[in-house]
Amino acid sequence: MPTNPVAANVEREIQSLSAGILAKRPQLEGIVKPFAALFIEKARLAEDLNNQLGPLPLDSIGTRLSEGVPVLCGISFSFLKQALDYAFTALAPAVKSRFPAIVSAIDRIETEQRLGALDLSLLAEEYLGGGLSGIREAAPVTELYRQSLGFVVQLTLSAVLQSLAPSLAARAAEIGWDHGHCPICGSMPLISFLSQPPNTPSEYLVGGGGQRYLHCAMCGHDWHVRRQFCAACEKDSSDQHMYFKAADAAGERVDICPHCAHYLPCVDLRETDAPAHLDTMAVGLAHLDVLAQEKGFHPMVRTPWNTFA
Amino acid sequence: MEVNRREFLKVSGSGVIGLSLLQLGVDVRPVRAYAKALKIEGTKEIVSVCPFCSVSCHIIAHVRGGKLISTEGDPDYPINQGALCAKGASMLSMTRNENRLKKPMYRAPGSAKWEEKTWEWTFEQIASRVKKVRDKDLIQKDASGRTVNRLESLFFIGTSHADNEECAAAHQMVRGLGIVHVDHQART
Amino acid sequence: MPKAFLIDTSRCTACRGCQIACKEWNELPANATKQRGSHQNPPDLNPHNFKLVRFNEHLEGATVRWNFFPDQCRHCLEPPCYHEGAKLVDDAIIHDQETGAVVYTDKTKKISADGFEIIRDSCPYDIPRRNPKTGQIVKCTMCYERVVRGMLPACVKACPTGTMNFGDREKMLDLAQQRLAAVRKEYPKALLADADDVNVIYLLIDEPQNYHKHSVAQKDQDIDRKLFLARLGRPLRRGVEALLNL
Amino acid sequence: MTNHWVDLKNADAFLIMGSNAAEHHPISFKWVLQAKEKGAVVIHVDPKFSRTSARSSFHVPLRSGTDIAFLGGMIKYIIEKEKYFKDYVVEYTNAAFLVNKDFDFKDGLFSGYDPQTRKYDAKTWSFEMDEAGLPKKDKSLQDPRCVFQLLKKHYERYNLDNVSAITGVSQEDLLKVYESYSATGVPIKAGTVMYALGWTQHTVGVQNIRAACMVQLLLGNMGIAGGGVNALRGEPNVQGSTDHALLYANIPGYLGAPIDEWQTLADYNKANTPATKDPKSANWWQNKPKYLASLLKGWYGEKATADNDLCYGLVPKCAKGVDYSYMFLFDRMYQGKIRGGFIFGLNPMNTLANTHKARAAMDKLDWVVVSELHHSETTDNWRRPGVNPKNMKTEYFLLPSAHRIEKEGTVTNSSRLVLWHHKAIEPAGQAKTFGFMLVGLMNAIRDKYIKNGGTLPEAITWQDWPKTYVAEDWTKRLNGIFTKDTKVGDKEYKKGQLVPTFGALAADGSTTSLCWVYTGCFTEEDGNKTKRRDPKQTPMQEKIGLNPNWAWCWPVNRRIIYNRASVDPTGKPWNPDKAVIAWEDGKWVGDVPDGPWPPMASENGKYPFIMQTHGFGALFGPGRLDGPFPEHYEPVETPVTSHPFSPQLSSPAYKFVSSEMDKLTKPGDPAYPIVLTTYNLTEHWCGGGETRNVPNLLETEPQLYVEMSPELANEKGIKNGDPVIVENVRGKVEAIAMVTVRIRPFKVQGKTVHLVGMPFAFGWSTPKCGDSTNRLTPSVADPNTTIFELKACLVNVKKAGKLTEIA
Repeated sequence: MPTNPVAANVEREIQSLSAGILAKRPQLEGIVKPFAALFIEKARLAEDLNNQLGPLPLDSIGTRLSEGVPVLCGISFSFLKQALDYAFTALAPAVKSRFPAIVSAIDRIETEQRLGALDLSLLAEEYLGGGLSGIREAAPVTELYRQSLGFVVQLTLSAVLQSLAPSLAARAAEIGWDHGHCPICGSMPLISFLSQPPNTPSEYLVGGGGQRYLHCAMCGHDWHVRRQFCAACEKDSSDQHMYFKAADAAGERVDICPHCAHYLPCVDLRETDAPAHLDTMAVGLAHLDVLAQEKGFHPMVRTPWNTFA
Repeated sequence: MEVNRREFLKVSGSGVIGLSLLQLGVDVRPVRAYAKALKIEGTKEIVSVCPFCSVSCHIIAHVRGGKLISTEGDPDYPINQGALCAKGASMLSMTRNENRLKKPMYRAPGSAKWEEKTWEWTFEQIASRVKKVRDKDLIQKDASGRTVNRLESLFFIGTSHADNEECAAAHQMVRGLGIVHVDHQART
Repeated sequence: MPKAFLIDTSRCTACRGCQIACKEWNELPANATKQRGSHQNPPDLNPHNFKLVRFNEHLEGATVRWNFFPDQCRHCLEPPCYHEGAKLVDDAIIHDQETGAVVYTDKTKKISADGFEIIRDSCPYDIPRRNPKTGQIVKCTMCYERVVRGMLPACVKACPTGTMNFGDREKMLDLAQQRLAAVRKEYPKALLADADDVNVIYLLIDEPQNYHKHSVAQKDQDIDRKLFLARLGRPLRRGVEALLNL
Repeated sequence: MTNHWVDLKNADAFLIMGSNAAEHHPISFKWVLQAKEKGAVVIHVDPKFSRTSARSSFHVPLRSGTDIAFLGGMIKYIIEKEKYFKDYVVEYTNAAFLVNKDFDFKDGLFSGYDPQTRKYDAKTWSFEMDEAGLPKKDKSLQDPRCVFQLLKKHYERYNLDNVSAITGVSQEDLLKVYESYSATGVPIKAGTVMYALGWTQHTVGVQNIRAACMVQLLLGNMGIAGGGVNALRGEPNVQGSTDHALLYANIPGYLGAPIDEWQTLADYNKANTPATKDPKSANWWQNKPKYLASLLKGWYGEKATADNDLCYGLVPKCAKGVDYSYMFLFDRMYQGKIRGGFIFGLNPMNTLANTHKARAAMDKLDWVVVSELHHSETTDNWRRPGVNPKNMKTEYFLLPSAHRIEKEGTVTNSSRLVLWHHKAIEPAGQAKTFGFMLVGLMNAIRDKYIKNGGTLPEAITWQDWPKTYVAEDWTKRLNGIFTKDTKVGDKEYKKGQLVPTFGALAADGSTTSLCWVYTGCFTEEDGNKTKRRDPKQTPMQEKIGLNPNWAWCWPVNRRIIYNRASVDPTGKPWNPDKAVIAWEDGKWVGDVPDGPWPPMASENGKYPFIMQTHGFGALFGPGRLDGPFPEHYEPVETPVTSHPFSPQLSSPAYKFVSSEMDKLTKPGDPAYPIVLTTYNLTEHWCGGGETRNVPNLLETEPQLYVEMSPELANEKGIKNGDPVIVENVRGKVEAIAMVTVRIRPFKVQGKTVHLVGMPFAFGWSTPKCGDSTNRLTPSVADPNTTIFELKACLVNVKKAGKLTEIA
């Protein structure tokens, strides 16, 4: 059963990983540095939250998963309100210090939240459920405010869910989830990875790893899918699956779907003994996002670092 | 309860909400320039089956520009789960090796060498030899006057290296010709 | 942080995947070999084989013991070959502090045949080989060029049994202790070969001499090891041979 | 395999015998060791200590060719110590059947033997029938004429003294195996048997496997998870090529090839369709006429009509009792009776027994068509060492073939799983698929018959034959289509649509199928099921590693055959923890059961062994040519002159051919006292034709060797690595001595018997690597299968001076 990671370890991993990325690709410094810093803050926060949040009422899950419904979709997030507020308060300074361009927007969100004009739990619920009325209603808004609010909701919810997800992972693993969206929060994957060989006590031909897992953009849950499976259209193409990669970068690639033109970055963990902080790895592949989008493919999920303009 | 996953896509996939690097004040020119300079390789992943023992381990072939560039065990196949033995792992050199036969060839009686031929010539030559023998040797009635329609003077042997579809074609052809000397690796 | 290998021979089935992967990655040509009464082929390390699975068998009562030993450079913590090399040609042999890799460069071509003998004799494990055509001295490179890019050595990537492991030295030492404890239940003689001195740590489940003459360097050495290896390198190998032949 | 590869993990005991699974089916061992970690005992019985032995719980060396003695001892042990699974034996096997009063066994021979023809008349190997026409039974198993009592009596002679004396296995080791394996004779334990060519390549090959089947039936190990008799097929698609019968005696789908006696379709059906009067016996082969009709309709399409017997008359009829397999083919070739032929994707000049003769035989052909990936001993037989091409009159056509990865289609793995492989790259140069060659060649021949006529042209021109080869079209042909609008249940199928399952095949020509067991692999409903890659399974299926949605398995996607025997007569699993099927709420869950009927005890229930006429597992097996019970006979070439079980030294029915090149060594000949066994090695594939062309594999295993014990080497003054000659009456083979403790001398009847082992992967077409080991093996064969005795013959070994084949 997955357990919540220790923030200090995650921090070390992110630092070592981003140092490695920048040594290889200094051109990514402007992107990798601020997000790596933000991820470290998120990890610290997740650990904090983990100590605050009680266990989730698991019996409410029922048969959701076996019916193909993610655990946290369509349920009330009122029980997360406090955690979300806490998360926002904790992350806002880091956001402002890393991204001066949006300081005013964040300030305004902070004010509204303090005044009780903004309920992050409602916004989060709607964000996952597919509605965005809460954001629209907060009038009058500028485009930057609106986008920043989306960013804030995404960021805080992600921090909270990342601390929740490990306790739900075992339940999700029980059933053979064969969808392209996350069994826990319903979000699309940010990146996929090919697994390292398993460390089993078996002494004979244990298999070389290479199983493909999708890594959720929101809650960080990893779930197993077939190698040639497209998360967007959920089709398998065992005869024409495609990927592309840079010539000298083993183990880093972008899988593209011949059916629906979506793409997903992928890291092959068999090719590296580097720590596998997948969010940081995804940021470190921003150059592949550029390429994929120039070729006319669409990302599974929009993130700031794969949205260039 | 009905939750339409397309809805999630709309939110998280189409980017209605969220900031761009530009809005965040990040200069994207270096990464664009870097990406532009990269040498990009497009590769296909195609699932095949190892041609050796009868475990039939699945192999993922990585093919670039029509050329096999690497292979790995298919981690999804429930039996090998990505593992391969030494022979399975040597698929690449096996298909690439210099000793492969690449053209139809003919060796004439008494000749000390092979001659390269076309497929058309080869089929024509073989077909006329088969017909000549069959027309002459086909036993339509046996000594007791029973209809047997068998051809004893030609044989067909092989092969467990063929696909099921090819085996079916081979069997149909062989019985159509009347051949009864039929065998293959099932006996060795 | 230096890197290390753990080679867990309790899991090795002599499939020779590592031996072949090494050749393929380093683009080393096949040798014209001969059968000499053993499955071990080629018979020894050579300029075209930086890695070799050694086969060794004996009877223990009525039970057959068949041991497999994937031999390669140990990337010593204090490599005597590096010290000897430094006396002969600058930068012919590099000891990379970051990874712990001992790497022989093109410059080893400048070392004479006699110089090579000194280097080979300095090695407690008899690893270095000289390509007679080019004069270059060669051996396992730790796949240095892969490792600095965050990739695993080719032999480790190819191993299907979990025999070959690679990572940060601390992590490998932990894993080595774990595995040692696990296999000792069935193989009380199990040991970690020269774990304090090398970055390629073998977990052996039988007496070292039942694997290979040079599976371990030395037992019960009183004098300072660094000094011993660096200064007495040349007689050392012979000494070990004499010891094991007893 | 009755079971499948992943299912190995469910076993509590493994008897690996006649197989070196870890080296030759390496991935199988992944599952064996998973079971071992959970406490299973893994027993390896084999002449040589191999990597399989190294990873087993223990290894027991056995003199090659004495497996039946070894297993007969186990049968005796199981019966005497009452280790058998009584309910299973009584309910599901023919143990209770009463045997014909005239059946007898004396001096090593069963009743009905004719020494003149070396054949049995099996008339007395039958059961007593009651008035209703059902076999008489004594469920108390006490009647002296019941199968169980006859079995007990038959194996009385197989005591530890006798078995140990002839096999060379110590009594202690015998008991160790018998005890640990027979512990699976309880409902909640499973034992599995893994075998390969080490069992089949003997003159008693079929009976080796029969003996294992009997052990498994006694212990209740058939049909259950972790049980079964599992043939580890030796070749990449040998399961499929056997299903499609690239064999003289069969037509696709395990139907007998027509013979001269069966002049009409009705004759064939009458002679081949078994009948039972027992309503509880499914007697599946009663459907045979439907399968033959669908096959004929598949071959001859529109031209096959009820009026012309579906073109049955055009199909060649073999002469009754004549064997057309390799051994006789090459004998007739040697006698100059064969003019030409096709050798596709095999290397008989290296892999047949007595290859000296095979090579000489091939010289007598007028022409031969060989299709291969590389030059081999067969493609280039005309320039083999010692002959002058000038004198070789045979024409050779050499067709370059495509590798698996260069084409698409299906292969069937050892566990009957039919798997689609995609084409990844174009074939090298002008190489083509076998399909291209076969379809193209046949069209070239057809064109000539259409244009010019000839002898019996309609046998060729009437065939439904495509213009070009498209793999998936043939997958559909295998599955079969309706030739007219048909209703199956409440579902309508149009003419030309795919048949959903073999239950819908018909005897009237309204369906086609080129191999009935494949019907259901490609349907209107689900498309090409061999391409399925869905890992979905129910928790019950997951527990035993069953993957029903991954590809498709014949028959009808059943993964463990005879699975009705895994439940008690009411449908409750013998072992609920590892249930294969279970009868729950009026339906079967788990695997696809052996037929849809309810459990045996219910009114419409059926017996589990549905392919047997009476529905019971055959402890007494009347269907074989060399006896209903396995009996120990020595290999034809044996180092002993007698054995403790009977005066009949070797099989009374084994097959052989005679020519001046077919010499045999007499038993116990002091000139050739050493047993030779042959095998594969991990780095090369079978005859080595492919792998010798991969430099890195050849580097690791470059040349022919002979493995021998230090004791034998000492006697012969041979040192490890010395050049030696291995010789017998048929030839001399040069090899390098590999002196190893992995081969032990045997103590047989008080004397030391040495055994040596050699791989057969080396041949002259790879320079200086040695030449065919099979120049030493004899052309003698199992009477049922005509598989050569490649695993045991006699040789001598001597130190050589300079070698010429190896350098």
